[in-house]
Amino acid sequence: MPEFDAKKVAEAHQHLHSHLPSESALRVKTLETLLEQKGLVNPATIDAWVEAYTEEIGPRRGAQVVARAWVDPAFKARLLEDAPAAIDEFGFLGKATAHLKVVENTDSVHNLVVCTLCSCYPFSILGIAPAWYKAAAYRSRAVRDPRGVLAEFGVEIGDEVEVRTWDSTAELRYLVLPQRPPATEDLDEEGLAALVTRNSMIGTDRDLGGSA
Amino acid sequence: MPEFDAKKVAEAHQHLHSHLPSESALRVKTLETLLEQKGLVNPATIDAWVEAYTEEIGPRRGAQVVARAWVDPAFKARLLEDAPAAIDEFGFLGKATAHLKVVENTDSVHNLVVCTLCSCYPFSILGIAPAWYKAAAYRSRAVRDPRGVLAEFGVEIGDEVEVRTWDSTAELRYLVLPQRPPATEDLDEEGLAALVTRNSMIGTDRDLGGSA
Amino acid sequence: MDGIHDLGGKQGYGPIDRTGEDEVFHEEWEGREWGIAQCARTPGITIDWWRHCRELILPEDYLARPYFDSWAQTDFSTYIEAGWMTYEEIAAGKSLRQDLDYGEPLEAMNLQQILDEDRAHAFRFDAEIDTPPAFVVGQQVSTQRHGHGGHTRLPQYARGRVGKIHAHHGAHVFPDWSAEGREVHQHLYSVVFDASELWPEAADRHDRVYLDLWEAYLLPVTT
Amino acid sequence: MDGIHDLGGKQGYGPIDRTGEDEVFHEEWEGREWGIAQCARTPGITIDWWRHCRELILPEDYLARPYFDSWAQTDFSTYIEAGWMTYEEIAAGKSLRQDLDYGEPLEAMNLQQILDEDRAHAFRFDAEIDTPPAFVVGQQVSTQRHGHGGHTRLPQYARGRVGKIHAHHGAHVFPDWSAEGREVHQHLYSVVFDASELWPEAADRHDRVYLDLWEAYLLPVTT
Repeated sequence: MPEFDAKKVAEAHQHLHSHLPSESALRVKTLETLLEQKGLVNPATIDAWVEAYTEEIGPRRGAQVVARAWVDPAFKARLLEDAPAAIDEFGFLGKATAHLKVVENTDSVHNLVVCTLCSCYPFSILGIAPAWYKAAAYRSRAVRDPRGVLAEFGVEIGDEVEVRTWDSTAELRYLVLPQRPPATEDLDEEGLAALVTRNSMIGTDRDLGGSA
Repeated sequence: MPEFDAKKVAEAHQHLHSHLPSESALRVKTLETLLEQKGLVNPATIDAWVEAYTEEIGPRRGAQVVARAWVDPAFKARLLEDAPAAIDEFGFLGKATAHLKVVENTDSVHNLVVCTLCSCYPFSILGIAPAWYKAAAYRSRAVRDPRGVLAEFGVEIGDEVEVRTWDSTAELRYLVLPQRPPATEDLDEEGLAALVTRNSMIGTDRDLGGSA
Repeated sequence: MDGIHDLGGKQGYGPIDRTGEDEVFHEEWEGREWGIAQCARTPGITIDWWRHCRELILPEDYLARPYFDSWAQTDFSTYIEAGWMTYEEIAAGKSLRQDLDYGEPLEAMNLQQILDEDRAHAFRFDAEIDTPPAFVVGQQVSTQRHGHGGHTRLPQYARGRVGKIHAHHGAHVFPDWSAEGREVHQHLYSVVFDASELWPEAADRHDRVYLDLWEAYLLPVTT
Repeated sequence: MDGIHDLGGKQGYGPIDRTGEDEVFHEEWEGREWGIAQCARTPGITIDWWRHCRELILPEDYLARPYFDSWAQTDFSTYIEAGWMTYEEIAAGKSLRQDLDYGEPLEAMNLQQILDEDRAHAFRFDAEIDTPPAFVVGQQVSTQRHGHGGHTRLPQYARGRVGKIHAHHGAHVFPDWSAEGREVHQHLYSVVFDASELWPEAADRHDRVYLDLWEAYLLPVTT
């Protein structure tokens, strides 16, 4: 059994820094090979996880939830009150969403989600996080310079709008509910879902292109 | 004239990260070549600076000062009162020593010098700083874990001894005055200077080997 | 720990690189590592211990190597720490001992099984505890000035600062201890801070930052 | 700035590597860079601006590359910023323009001249000012909680902490402004902090940390 010995782990990192091949692909290949030989992993199951998160589980799930909230006030109320139960109506409850919270954009509030300490993300509803979400530039700046970050994503936020950054420091995960774009009265739920971008549910996108 | 434009400098670092050769020797060669072609540096003068800091200016200077302080109480008093003037008695005043302060080890106090923010060092009296002094491990730990640092240097500090770490955050530079080892009564100033290690004047050495 | 991972508010990391942001995995090995992290048998570790092991990666590796590489590095370190792998095996690229029994052979799972499994990963970290919460919504609190020397979820930028309780989330597993193997539930709150409380350049900005903080990170403000 | 250079108290950097500690320069290029920094003509920069330019190096480069490499990188950035070098010239490895006049050709200096020159580098950074010092030796002070967003010499680990004035050193050039081109003298003090005030694990250690801090970094403690 592990003893949770941090000193031993720090030494392992130092050792591996010098003694593992520098190429990531080779390192991961070594890891998988060892795990398979020891009976600790079944490669076919890895295949299936990759397939699940490439084909099935991704931001289209979140987009469906957002579109439903736009057209169904009762669902929106449930979503804001108890997001895990609400997304479970779609069967989307899963990895890292048992403590999901939905935060709503309004004319006067814009929400932005980050994990400054690692890379927490609501997997079962948004899939794999984009690389920038997990990178130092975004993690360092989203709490300190959210307006600068948003500007880099092409989002200009007026002074009258309050920016709220949610730093995922516990097991709570945050999903931004973007505003329904104007002039979308004639779109059905599916049509609305198609307007919802992954970034709008993280908060690095704001005005969804419904009016075009 | 420069405008001290930090944004432009940050962009330069990003650009050079990708567009300069990764080998340090090549980079410095490029720098020297450009400077020489533009008339901004004379390579022979670089040679002379390297010679000065390899052959003439180094920790033997500091050791002479320490030995003098051990044998001459009046000099020691001047050194502790006004170190730049005192080292100037040897002609050692120079680069980064105009605001030198000397801090004295005693039976109950041990001093350790670091620069956590960059790599400040009293050049004209100790020469070029050792690589570890300028590295992240020493800079990060000397203020937080001085006893752990000292243990790695083979220096065990009793609980009764207070460790004082001096972080060189301004243009003041610090030189540790180590204790004169026991049983060195029959050594002259030159013999005593030979006992003084560079590390003892930074504070990563304490008990100088005089009794052997 | 005040490690390289504690990035909130740190400066100098430059613009955000959005290259390949619409690809799920940029290279095949990334998907393999992701999958390994989902389904490999592990030596009884907690999420907080795994996070701490990732925090302990050498800072230059943490910054310079690709994201999923840090997961592989973390996995290696946890298996080494537990004695399930050795440096010799990693260097050789193959298992050199068969004397440890990790249980029944693992059956291959198919896509539908994985979708069910993902559902089963909806772990809850909260529980009922007897202790009542020390703070109420709307109350002013200040954060501890010191972080825990090991794993902690009180980032440097939010230490020694005054905020307000925005919400109470019940009692959740306290990460500082969970990373040491002790599972103890403690009241968890969302705490909201004015940006101007956190950053020198935010004096005239009306933005706010919300963090989820455990009771042990918080102190009452006496006015 | 809260940059990668602000290393005091940061954790995870591992043991101290003393390789080659008795060599002055480990490789020839290190000596060349050292020499360049001593004698090359520079575009009217201050030591604080140069330090700030070094702080702005990408964090992964700052940590992973050899020490004197960071000096070369800093030099390049200052010459680029001043318009004395271009990216094209650096890529080409040669000067591509001769229209700028940097003054008389530089004569070669010999060893004795360098020893005299080193003596001439004993720069003083203090001056008499009219304002009397705000603090006296022995007085309790607390440090500002925020650092300057640009260059500053108040490290993160000593912000928002209570210490005591150990010594007054007169008025020295204030680095936060010097790095922006403004030379203003301000009272400078050595301030001593109990280790337990700075570090969670130092509660029962009687060690102390001394920092040299300018008056703008300090606040009186009202008891």
